Amino acid sequence: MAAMTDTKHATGVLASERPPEAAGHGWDPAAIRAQFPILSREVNGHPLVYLDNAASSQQPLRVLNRVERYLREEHANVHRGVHRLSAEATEAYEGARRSVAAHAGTRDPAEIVFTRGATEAVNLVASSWGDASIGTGDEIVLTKMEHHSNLVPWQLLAGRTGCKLRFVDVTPEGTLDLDDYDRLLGRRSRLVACTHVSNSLGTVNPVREIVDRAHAAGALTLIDGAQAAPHMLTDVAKIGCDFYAFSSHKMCGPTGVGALWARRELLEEMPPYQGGGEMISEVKLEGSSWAKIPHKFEAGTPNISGVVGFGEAARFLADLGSEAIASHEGALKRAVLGRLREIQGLHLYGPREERGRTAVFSFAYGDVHPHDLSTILDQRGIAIRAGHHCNQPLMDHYGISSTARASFYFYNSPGEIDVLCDGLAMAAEVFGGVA
Amino acid sequence: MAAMTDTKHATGVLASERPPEAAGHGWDPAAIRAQFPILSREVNGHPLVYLDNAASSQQPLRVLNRVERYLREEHANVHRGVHRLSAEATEAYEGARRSVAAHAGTRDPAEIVFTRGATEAVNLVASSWGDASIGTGDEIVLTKMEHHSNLVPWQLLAGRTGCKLRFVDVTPEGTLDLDDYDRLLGRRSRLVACTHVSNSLGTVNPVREIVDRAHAAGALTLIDGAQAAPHMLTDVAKIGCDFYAFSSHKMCGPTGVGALWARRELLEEMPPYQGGGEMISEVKLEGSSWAKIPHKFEAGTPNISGVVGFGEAARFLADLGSEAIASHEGALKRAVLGRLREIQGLHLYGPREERGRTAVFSFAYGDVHPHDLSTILDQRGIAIRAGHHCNQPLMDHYGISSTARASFYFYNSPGEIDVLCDGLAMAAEVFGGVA
Amino acid sequence: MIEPRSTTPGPIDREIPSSLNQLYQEVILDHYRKPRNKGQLDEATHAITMNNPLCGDVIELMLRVKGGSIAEARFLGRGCSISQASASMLTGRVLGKSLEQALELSGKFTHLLHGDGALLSDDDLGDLRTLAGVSKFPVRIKCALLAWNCLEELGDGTGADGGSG
Amino acid sequence: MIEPRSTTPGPIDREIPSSLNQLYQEVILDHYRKPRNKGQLDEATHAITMNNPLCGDVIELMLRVKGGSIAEARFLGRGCSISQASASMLTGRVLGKSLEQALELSGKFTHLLHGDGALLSDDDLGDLRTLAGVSKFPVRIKCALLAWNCLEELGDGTGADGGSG
Ligand SMILES: Cc1ncc(COP(=O)(O)O)c(C=O)c1O
Ligand SMILES: Cc1ncc(COP(=O)(O)O)c(C=O)c1O
Ligand code: FES
Ligand code: FES
Repeated sequence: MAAMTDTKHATGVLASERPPEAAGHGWDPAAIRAQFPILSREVNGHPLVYLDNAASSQQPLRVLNRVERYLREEHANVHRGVHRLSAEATEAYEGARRSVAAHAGTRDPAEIVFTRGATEAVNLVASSWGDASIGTGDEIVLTKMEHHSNLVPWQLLAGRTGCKLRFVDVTPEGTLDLDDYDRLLGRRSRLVACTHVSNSLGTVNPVREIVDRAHAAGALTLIDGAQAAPHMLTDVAKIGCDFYAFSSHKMCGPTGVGALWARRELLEEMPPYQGGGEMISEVKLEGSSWAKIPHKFEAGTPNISGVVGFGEAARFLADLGSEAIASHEGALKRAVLGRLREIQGLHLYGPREERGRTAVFSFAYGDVHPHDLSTILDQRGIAIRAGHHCNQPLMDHYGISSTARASFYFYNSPGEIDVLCDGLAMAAEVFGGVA
Repeated sequence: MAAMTDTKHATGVLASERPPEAAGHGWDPAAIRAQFPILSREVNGHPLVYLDNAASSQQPLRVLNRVERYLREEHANVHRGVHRLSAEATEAYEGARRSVAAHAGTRDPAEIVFTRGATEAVNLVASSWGDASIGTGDEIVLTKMEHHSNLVPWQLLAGRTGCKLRFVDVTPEGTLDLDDYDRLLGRRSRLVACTHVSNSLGTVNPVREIVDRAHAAGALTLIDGAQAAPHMLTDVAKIGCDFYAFSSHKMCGPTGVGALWARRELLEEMPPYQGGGEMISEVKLEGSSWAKIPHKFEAGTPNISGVVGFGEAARFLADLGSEAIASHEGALKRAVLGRLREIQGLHLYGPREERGRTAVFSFAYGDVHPHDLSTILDQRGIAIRAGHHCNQPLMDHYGISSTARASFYFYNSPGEIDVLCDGLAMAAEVFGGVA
Repeated sequence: MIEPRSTTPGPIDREIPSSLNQLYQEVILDHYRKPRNKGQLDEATHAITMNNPLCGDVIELMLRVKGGSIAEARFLGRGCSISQASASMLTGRVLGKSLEQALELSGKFTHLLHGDGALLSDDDLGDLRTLAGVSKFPVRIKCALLAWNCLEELGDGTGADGGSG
Repeated sequence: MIEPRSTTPGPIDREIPSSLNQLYQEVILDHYRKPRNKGQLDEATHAITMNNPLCGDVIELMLRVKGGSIAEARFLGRGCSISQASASMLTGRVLGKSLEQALELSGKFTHLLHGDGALLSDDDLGDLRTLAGVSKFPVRIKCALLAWNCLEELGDGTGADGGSG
C-alpha cells in the first residue's frame, strides 16, 4: 500500500528529496503543493480544493516521511532507556522539542510542554496554575471571540473556584474593543486569556498591546496561538506573554500533539498537572516528588511519533521562511478579498481590509444556509467548513448560528480562488438566486 | 524516503498484502515478523532483538499503512464537517472506536473514551469521577504493584480531597495478598484501582475476584489494563469492572492514544473532564452544556491518525486471534522460564511458574547492575529495559532500586531467547563472573 | 511570486451535478423559503425542542392532539433548507393522524432517507418523497430527520409536557 | 506451532566487543566491587545528595574541607559500576585540593567523557582516565558524572549545609 501510494505521488517524493528548492529562495507553488500528497486527491470527480485549513492543515511528505522513518527504524519508549532504540527515540523526541521551542521564539526547550493540542494546553494552565492561584473574587478577562477551547476551561475553573469571567467586547468589524478591555481590567484581574488570531474572523489581535496592559494591571497573560503558529506569527519573546498555546495539526504536523509554552519560573512554580510515569522524581506509597520541567507536566508515554512529526513540521515551516509564507498568504488574502467583494449577496464577517487579518474568511451567502453551501461546494471538490467553528458566543454576538468559512494556507493556489468563486456562482444557481 | 524504505522491507510489504495468511489459521512466525519493519533493523551490527515490549510495542505494516492512507487521502478535522474529507475522517475515527470497543469487550462504542494513553485514562477518572465523588474519610484501595500511572493520580486526588489510600500487599512470589485485600476493604472503600497484569513481574491478577469483592463492599473498580490489552486478556463484560484503562502503543498501535472504557451510566453521570471544542452541546458566555458521551470527555481536536491506527491495531490483533497469540506467547514463556532457571546468578522476580503470568521477566543478575547489563546486551542488539519500570514502591518492597526486564510479544521468536541467554553469558564474562 | 489573480488550469465544469438538482428541488426550496405552519402553537398538548449535533441548529415541534388525533402541528427554530422543508412538510402530513400513525410515517420516512427506493411509490409519504435525494448525502440525513426525531420523542411520551409550547 | 526451543539462524558471535572491554576495565570493576571511601563522613563540612534521572540511583557526597583544602571525602548511595567507580575514584583524586582545584578537575573529567582525547595524557586525572571508554556510551555519561555533579553543586555553595552529612 505504502509503495503504491508512493508511485502515485512520484513528484511529491522527488520534491521531498530536494528540500532546498522548495524552501526559501524561489517560492515554487507547484513544488510546494507536490509536497502534500492529499492535495492531488479528487473529490466527486474534481481536484480537491482544500479550504478548511483553520480546522486542520495537511501534512507534507517531509513530515510523513520523518514519522514513517521513526516508526520503521527508531521507535521505543522514551526516557530512561539504555538500549539503542530508546536512546534514538529519546533524541528524536527531545530534538523535536528544540525545533518547536525555536518556532515559539524561546531558546529554552524546557519551556515547551507537549500536550494533545492547544485545547489541552489551555486546560493544563487552568488546572495546574488556575487551581493553585485563583480564588473567589478573582477575575479572568477573556474576549467574546474566544474559541470554546479558550473559554470552557475557564468556565470550569470558575465553577471550581468561584472566580469571575469578564469578556472584552468585539466591534462590528470583528476586532477587539480595547476601550472595553481597559474598563474590564482591574485590580481583581489575575489573568487575561485571549486568542492571537480569531479562527472565525481571521482578525489578528494586538497581542503585545493586550499583554502590556494586562501586565500593567498586574495580571498574567495566556495567548491562544492555535491560529497564529501556522503562519509563523508566534514569537513569545516579542509578545511578552506568560503562556502561549498551539497545536501541531494546524501547522503541517500530526494530530494529537500541541504545545504549551510558559515562562520557566511559572512552570517551575506550578504544581503538576496529571500524575503517572515520566513526571516523577521519586515515588513512595505515601507521596511523590516531581521531575524537573518540562517532564513534570508530561505524565505517561507521550505521543512520541506525533512529537517527532511536530518537530519536523516546525523545521519545514522554518525552511520555507516566515517572510515567504507571509508574502504568499498575503497575495492570496488580497485576491480573495477582491473577489468576495464582487460577489452579490455575500456578506463577509470580520475585517474587510487586508490589514490585521489572515486568510480566513467567514461569510453569509444570501439565504443559503452554510451547510447547504458546503454540501454544494463539496460536489465540486471544494472543502469549506460550515458551522459555529467552536465560536458560539461570537455567533450569538452577530445574531447568527453559523457561517461558511473558507480558510487558506500557503499551499493554496490562486486558481483555487477561481474554483471557489465558481462554486459560489453554482450555489446561487441551485438556490435560484441569492437574496 | 518512504519509497526507499519500502524497497528495503520488501518482504514486509508482501506480507501486508496477504493478511489472511498471517492471520489466524496457521501461525507463520516469519510472516508475522515480516509485518513489523523495525524487526529487520540492525543494532551495533547485530539483528535487533526487541525485548522491551512492556514499555512499547512495535507497529505492523497494516497499522502503518492504514495511518499513511489516512494522512495521504482522508485527513481533515473530525465531527461537524460536511465536506467529504471531514466525513471520511469522522467515519475512520468512529469506526476505530467500534474496533477498540470490540477489543475491550463491549458492544457499546460510546463507552470508549479516547485518551492519550492509559495514564490519561486513569487521570480522567481521578479528576472527573474522583473530584465529584470522593471526600475526606473515603478510602481508595490500591496495590503495592501499581504502575506510577495508577498510583500518582490517586495521590494527587488524595491531596485535593483528603481521602486515604490503602495498599494491598504483595507476596514474595509477586502475587497480590488477597487476605490483606479483604482486611483493607471496608465500608469506607469507594474505589479499588488495580492493575490487570503487572508490568514488572508479569503477574496476572485475579481481576474478576478482585472486582467481585470490591462490589460486595460497595466500592467501584478500575482495572489498569495497559499490560493486559496487548495480550487480548481484556473483556470488561467478563471482568465486571466499572472502569478499564489501556494504551494503544503497547498493543501494536500508535503512540499518544489510549482508551478509557467505563460503564455507560457512569460516563453519563460524570462531569466533564477537560473543556474545549467537541465536548460541548451549547456554549454561552455564562455557561455551557455538554455533548453526549463519549464526546463529553474528548475536548479539542483528538489524535485522529492515532485513533485510526489504534482501531487498525485492534483489528489486527483480532485477526491474529486471542488463542493463537496466547498459545505462541505461552510457548515463549515456557521456553524463557526454562532457560532462565538454568542461568547461574540469575534471580527472577515474580511468579516462577507459567501459570498466572505473562512473558514479562524482571530479574537481578548477580551483582551486574541492570543498566550495565542493558548496555552490554545492547552491544549484541538486544533491547531490554533496566530500571524501576515506573514501579518504585514495588522495588522498595523488594528492597531493590531496579531490575533488568525482558518482555516478549507474539512477534518474538524462540531464537531470540537463545540470543538473550548468550548475551547474559557474555555479560558474566565482561564482569568476570557473576556472584 | 504568485499573481493575485490567475486562471484555473483547464475549463471549469459549469453544469450542476444531478445529485444536487435532486437534492435541492424546487418544492424543497419553496418549503424552506415559505415554511408552512411555522410559528408558536399556543394550545399545544405536546412540545419538544431538539438540536442537531452536526450544526447546533434547533427545531421545536408543537402538536395539538385532540380526540386521539393530531389536530394541529407547528414548528419553530432555524436550520438548513433540508431541515426546514422536512419540518414544514411534517406539519402538513401528520394532520388527522394518531400519534401512532404519525410514528409509522416517521419510520417510513427514515427508511426512505436510508435509500429504500420502494417507498417512492408510497402515497402516504406525499411530498416528503421529494426529500429522497438526501439519501445520497449521508451527513445531511440528520437534517432531514431533525423534526421527525422530535416527533418520535413526543410519541415515546418522554418529551410531552402536556401544556403550552 | 513454534518449538519451545530452537536454534538461532547462523552462529553467534561470541567475542566481547572492544568497546565493552574498554568500558568495563578491571580497574573500574574493582572500584565497583571494592569502593574506596564509601561510608558516612561524620565531620563533613559539605554534603549533598543527587539523583540520576536516567535510573533514579542516588549518590551522597560528603567532604571535610579544612584550611581551604579537602581533607576527607566519602560517598554513599547505590548505582551502576560506572557511577560507583567514578565516585570512588573522585574521593581519592580530590584529596588535598582546594574546592576550586577540584572543580577544575571536574571540568577536565567532563571533557574527557565527552571525547576529548588530549586529556588522556593529563596526569591530574590519574585513574579517572580509565573511564574514558564511557564516551562511546552517551546515555551512560550521566552515571560517570553523578558524583561530580554533587561536587559541582557543593562548589557552587548552593548544596553546602555546613554541618553533618
Ligand atoms: C483559536 C483556536 N484556539 C484553540 C483551538 C483548539 O485547538 P485543538 O483543537 O487543536 O486543541 C483552535 C482549533 O480548533 C482554534 O482555532
Ligand atoms: C501497568 C501499566 N499501567 C499504566 C501504564 C501507563 O501507560 P501509558 O504510559 O501508555 O500511559 C503502563 C505503561 O507504562 C503500564 O505498564
Ligand atoms: S445544517 Fe443544521 S439542520 Fe441542517
Ligand atoms: S545506572 Fe544508575 S547511576 Fe548508572
